[in-house]
Amino acid sequence: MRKRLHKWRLISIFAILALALSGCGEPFLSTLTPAGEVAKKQYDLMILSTVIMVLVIIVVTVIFIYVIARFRRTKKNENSIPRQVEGNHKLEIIWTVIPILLLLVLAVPTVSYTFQLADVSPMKQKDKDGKTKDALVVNVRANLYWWEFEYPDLGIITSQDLFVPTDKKVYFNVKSSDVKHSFWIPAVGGKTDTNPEGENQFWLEFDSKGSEKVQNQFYGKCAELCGPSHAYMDFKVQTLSQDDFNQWTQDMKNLKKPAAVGDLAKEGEEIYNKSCIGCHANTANDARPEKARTAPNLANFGDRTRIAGILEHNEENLRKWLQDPEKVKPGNLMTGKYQKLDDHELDALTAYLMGLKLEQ
Amino acid sequence: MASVQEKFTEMTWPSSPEKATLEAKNKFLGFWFFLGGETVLFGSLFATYLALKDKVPDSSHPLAKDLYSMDLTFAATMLLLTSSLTSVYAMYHMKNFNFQRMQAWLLITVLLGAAFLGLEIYEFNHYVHEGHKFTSSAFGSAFYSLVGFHGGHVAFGLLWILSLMVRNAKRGLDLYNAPKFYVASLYWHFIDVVWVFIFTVVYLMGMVG
Amino acid sequence: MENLRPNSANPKADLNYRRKKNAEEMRYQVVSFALMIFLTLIAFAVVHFEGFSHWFVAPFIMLLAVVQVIFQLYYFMHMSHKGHETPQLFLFSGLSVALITVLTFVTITWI
Amino acid sequence: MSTYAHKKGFGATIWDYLTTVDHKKIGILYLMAGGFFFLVGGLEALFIRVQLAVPNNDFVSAGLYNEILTMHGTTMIFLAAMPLIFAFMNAAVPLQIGARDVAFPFLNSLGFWLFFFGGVFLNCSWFLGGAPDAGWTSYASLTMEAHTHGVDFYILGLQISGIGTLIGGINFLVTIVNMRAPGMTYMRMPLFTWSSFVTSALILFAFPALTVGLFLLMFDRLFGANFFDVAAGGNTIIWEHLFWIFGHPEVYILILPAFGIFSEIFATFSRKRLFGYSSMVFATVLIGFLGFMVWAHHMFTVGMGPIANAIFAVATMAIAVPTGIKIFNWLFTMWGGNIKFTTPMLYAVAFIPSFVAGGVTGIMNAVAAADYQYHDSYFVVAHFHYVIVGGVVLALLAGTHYYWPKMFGTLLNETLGKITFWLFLIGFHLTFFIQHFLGLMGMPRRVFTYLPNQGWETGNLISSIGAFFMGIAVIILLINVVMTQVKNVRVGNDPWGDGRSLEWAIPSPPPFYNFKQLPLVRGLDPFWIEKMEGKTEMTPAEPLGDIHMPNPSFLPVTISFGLFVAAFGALYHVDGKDWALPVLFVGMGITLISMLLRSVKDDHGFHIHKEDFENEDKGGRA
Ligand code: HEA
Ligand code: HEA
Ligand SMILES: [Cu+2]
Repeated sequence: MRKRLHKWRLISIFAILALALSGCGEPFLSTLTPAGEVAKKQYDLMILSTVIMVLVIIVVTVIFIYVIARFRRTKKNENSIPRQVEGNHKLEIIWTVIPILLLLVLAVPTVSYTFQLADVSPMKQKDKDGKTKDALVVNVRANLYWWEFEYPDLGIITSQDLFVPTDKKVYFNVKSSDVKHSFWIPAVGGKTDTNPEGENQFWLEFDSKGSEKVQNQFYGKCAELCGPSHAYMDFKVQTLSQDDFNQWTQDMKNLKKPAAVGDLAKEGEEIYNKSCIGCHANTANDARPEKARTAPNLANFGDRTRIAGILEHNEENLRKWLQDPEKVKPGNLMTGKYQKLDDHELDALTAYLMGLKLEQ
Repeated sequence: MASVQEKFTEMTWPSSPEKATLEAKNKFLGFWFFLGGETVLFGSLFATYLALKDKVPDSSHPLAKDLYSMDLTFAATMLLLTSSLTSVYAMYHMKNFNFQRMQAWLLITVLLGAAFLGLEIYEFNHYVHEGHKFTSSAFGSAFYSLVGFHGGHVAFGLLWILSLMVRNAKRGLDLYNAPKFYVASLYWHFIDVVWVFIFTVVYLMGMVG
Repeated sequence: MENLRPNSANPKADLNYRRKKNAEEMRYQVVSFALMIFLTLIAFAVVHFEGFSHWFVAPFIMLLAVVQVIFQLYYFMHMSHKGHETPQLFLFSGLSVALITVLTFVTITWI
Repeated sequence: MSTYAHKKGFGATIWDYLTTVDHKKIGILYLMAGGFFFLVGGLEALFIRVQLAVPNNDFVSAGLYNEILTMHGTTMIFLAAMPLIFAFMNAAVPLQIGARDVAFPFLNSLGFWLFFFGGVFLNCSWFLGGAPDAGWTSYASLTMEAHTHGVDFYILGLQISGIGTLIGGINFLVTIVNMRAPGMTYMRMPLFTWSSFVTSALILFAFPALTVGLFLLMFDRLFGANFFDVAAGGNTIIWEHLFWIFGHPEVYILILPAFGIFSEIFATFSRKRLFGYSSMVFATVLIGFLGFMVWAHHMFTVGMGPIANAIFAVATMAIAVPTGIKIFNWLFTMWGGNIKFTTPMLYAVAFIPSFVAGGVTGIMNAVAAADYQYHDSYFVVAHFHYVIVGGVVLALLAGTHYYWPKMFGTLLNETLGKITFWLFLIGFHLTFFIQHFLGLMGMPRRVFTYLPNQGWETGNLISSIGAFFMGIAVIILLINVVMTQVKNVRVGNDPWGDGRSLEWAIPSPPPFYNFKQLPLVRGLDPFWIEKMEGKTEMTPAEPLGDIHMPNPSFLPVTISFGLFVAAFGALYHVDGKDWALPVLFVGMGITLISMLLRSVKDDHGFHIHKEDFENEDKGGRA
């Protein structure tokens, strides 16, 4: 018995230690630090269900400990034969009814929240130009290891970094252009699968308080096994106040064909136009159909926070990526699509790409 | 428990030969269980077909209502339904310990089944020429899988009944083979049951659109 | 094993009795076969005469199919006889699983 | 009959096992094969944990990790857990119902060999260009993209072993319905038999859905069909449904026999009748029934819409009720009992808090709106390892210790057994408890590595350390097995002293005909009843007579082997290899000819004559 208690103590110490070390996880990534209405609702459900479950566990554990402590076979009672009890209806009714009641307490909010989180009616209301009346809609398209975000009513396309206004519901249309992926921003709300055969709709809200805590950047993840680099299919969410967001959309719309600055960058532009532009657009209003948009849009590449969604955003890493993307993201679809680049070409291209920025 | 090798006469032949020994009872029950599982198998195929019905890459592909023909389906249905009755006759004679008649009715059953299969092959061939192929669309894949699985069951049933007939032609009925005949006939009925749903869900509803 | 041996003292009489019973049952089988053919004919006819609406035809012919299958199961496959309780249980369980499957595939498969 | 084989030497023993149709030997075969695959799957788990121990690790590459992960899940579920369950079903169920044999001895053996060759085929993929890498769920959109043959190995291997499982299930259903000893009514059947019965029924209704799913995938990948090709009108959600229509009942296929084993152990070592027997039976059946209505809880995020999500959420929660009934009945079986903490009992006791912890996180997953957060995160990994390892694996370990004497006639060493237990239990909680939090902190599952500074380092390291505790525990168990068999101290009928059901009334291991005379069953726990009246053996229900036994046969091996060969043909056929089609036909030929041989060659079995019993000794008694 003492051994058993000892073990439990050991485990709980470990667990508490681990928790203390890491708190509730990183606020830009953890579901335990909700930073939006959806995540908050889900957090409430987690807390409610955890409370119920802890209750259940306590009841079971109390009976359990009593029983195994009290009814052990000892030298003294070695040969005694206990009464062969068949059952007890009263007890059996109790432990049928109480769980049912507990489950009812859980089921009601479950159903209600499930419907609330699925309410996307505002995105269905269109004005006469076919634009959504007063909701921000983002089309999310998942591709093997990269994300595309299209703002259909604004005529903007970005990749890898999602820009959203805070304190406002954002509606998403999500789908996949190859295999199934899943779109997840843990700190802001649960995931929705991107299926190859149809679009899913849902909404999220990014609150400004939570955003502040994380310097306006949340981590997003792909949550459905999609191939070797599934682990690397990250994206980032940049939150902006409504005004900043309006400014940003304006800037994006006005973004002209980028002018390369400096000789090196000019050279880079040439290489780009020769080798890259077939897949990567460098303007935010890429008018090509979806099927033709086979690689991330690079219009505001210089402003990104990560190379390929995972590496620190600097020139060294960009060179590394351009030189051999396979090393960075195994199985990605860029590998082998362009000729080998020598050192000079790498420098040139890097200079050009890093200059693709919004005018500040 | 009766012995399986015992020689029987009309008089001593038990009234339920298909369940007269422990082996027979096991076989009988096991086969019913198997049919329970087969129900789920066909249920899944039906479900897949319904989900993929008329799902084709583009409008050049024929749809259900363009394909199915009433005459052919009707003929096939009549053949298979009738074969179900003939196999009932066979079992009737088995219970009466009349081996020759049982064999005769089984033969008729097999012939009807073969005719059904013939029609089906003709039909498939016809569809393929109209551009409705196993590989041409999801609809095609689902159609041939469902109807083809059924056709495969018919073919297997035919071979099964035939081999039972041949194997036992010389030795007549005993308690070792009676349950085998009986179970084979259950299988045959089950194939018919599945067909009832196929002609209703696939063909008739397909024609309605 | 009540059916192992004839249980009447006079085997001949017993045999005759069984013959008669079998023949009687066979008559039932033929009748149910006739009904099945009849139901099939109706189903085909309803589809053939194109006047009916889709919303009537589909459920109606499904109903006919179900009735017909019940005939098959209970008469041809003797499910009405005693000793078929377990087979019934398992067949209907299988049927329920199949039905739920079909139901979901026609409702929530396409997103 | 083991002495019979021993006399004839090693080759004869092998041949004996290759041709056996004796359920006890088939049980041993399942135990060995399933145990082997458990080691393989466990080794894969260790590789997973090594790779994830620290961020940015490169112990294995991304592609290889996905192969290991897929094979870990697939191997553990299909080739380790289920066969091990079949091992105990074969070893115990016919004895528990007082039967001389199973209903279909030949099919029983066929079921084993199909499973075995299917499993070997699946694992051949390691050496032939790469294992399947799309997860044990092999979602269609990803499998259609796979460029190696890995997924084809998955499809064909599972198809073959799946048929074996289905056959095994039907065999047990019929055995339990038709072969019970006189007096053994349904409501007197031991709970392990009951749960085997329900599990077999679940197999019967769940596996066909997997069969169809695998067929569709095979048609698409190998024969150009378009079920899952969206461009041609296909739909990949179909696979998800078919997989989970099978997959959810599958987890109850695993856990119900585990519940059964624990029910036996609780009663035995509390020296007390199972509390609330009839409600236990009722709960078992109800879990099996509800198990078919909840599969879509694996698909909450797919986009089925709020109505479907809500329905499936509530249906899923309902399963807590019958499971709770069981938990409390076990607690009250021990209540007032006289509990002896043998190794099997330790496992049983530890199972209760472990499984409840896993079960309640299951209910948390069922809260659809919150599952949008849990789904495909380590929270789910934690949930299912708590129920599977804390439920199924603990039961298998308990069963191994509990039934070892009945299967092999020796008792595993208790001290080593308890060491294994503690190491395994501590390792288990260490590994998986922390994973709940990793999931909540945003760690997705099925990632081959992770970047630093996301708050996951400590948790993963702890988890990996725990896995090694389990590894050491398993190695000690292996040592225990070897030592025990080398020492070979034989035990009597009822080595635990408190046996209650019929298997403990006959020698360990039982003679190949099990019961010389079928026992007369007079109530629940028939052997206990006799013991309480001062008897040491069962009252026979029939006079001593001839016993009919089935003949051994090599055909199950050849039938299965034929399919094994044919599968290679089918698999390489797409590559346009010349030899592929001939191989396919040769394989099918071997199978069909073996089947034909089986059906045209009458096999009436043989009789042991009652005279032969007269001078045989009665075996030792405990
Ligand atoms: C043996 C295997 C096993 C068992 C027994 C269970 C049992 C349960 N499982 Fe689990 N599950 C898996 C194996 C298992 N599961 C696996 C392998 C997966 C992942 C597959 C994959 O994606 O790869 C999974 C995933 C999974 C999901 C999907 C998660 C996701 O992917 O998003 C869900 C969702 O509802 C779920 C729910 C449940 C529930 C409600 C139970 C219930 O049966 C639990 C019931 C038990 C209890 C509740 C405890 C005892 C009860 C009481 C003490 C009474 C009082 C209790 C209350 C009032 C709450 N499981
Ligand atoms: C019965 C089912 C079962 C069992 C028993 C286990 C047991 C274990 N599992 Fe597994 N697991 C699954 C079923 C199971 N698992 C499934 C279905 C998945 C999902 C797969 C998917 O996503 O597709 C999964 C996924 C999974 C993951 C998630 C991987 C990911 O998402 O990226 C992890 C990670 O920690 C893990 C770990 C473990 C560990 C540490 C054990 C331990 O309990 C193992 C303990 C056993 C040992 C440690 C064996 C020791 C062996 C030796 C010491 C070898 C000796 C060798 C010789 C003598 C030759 N499992
Ligand atoms: Cu489930």
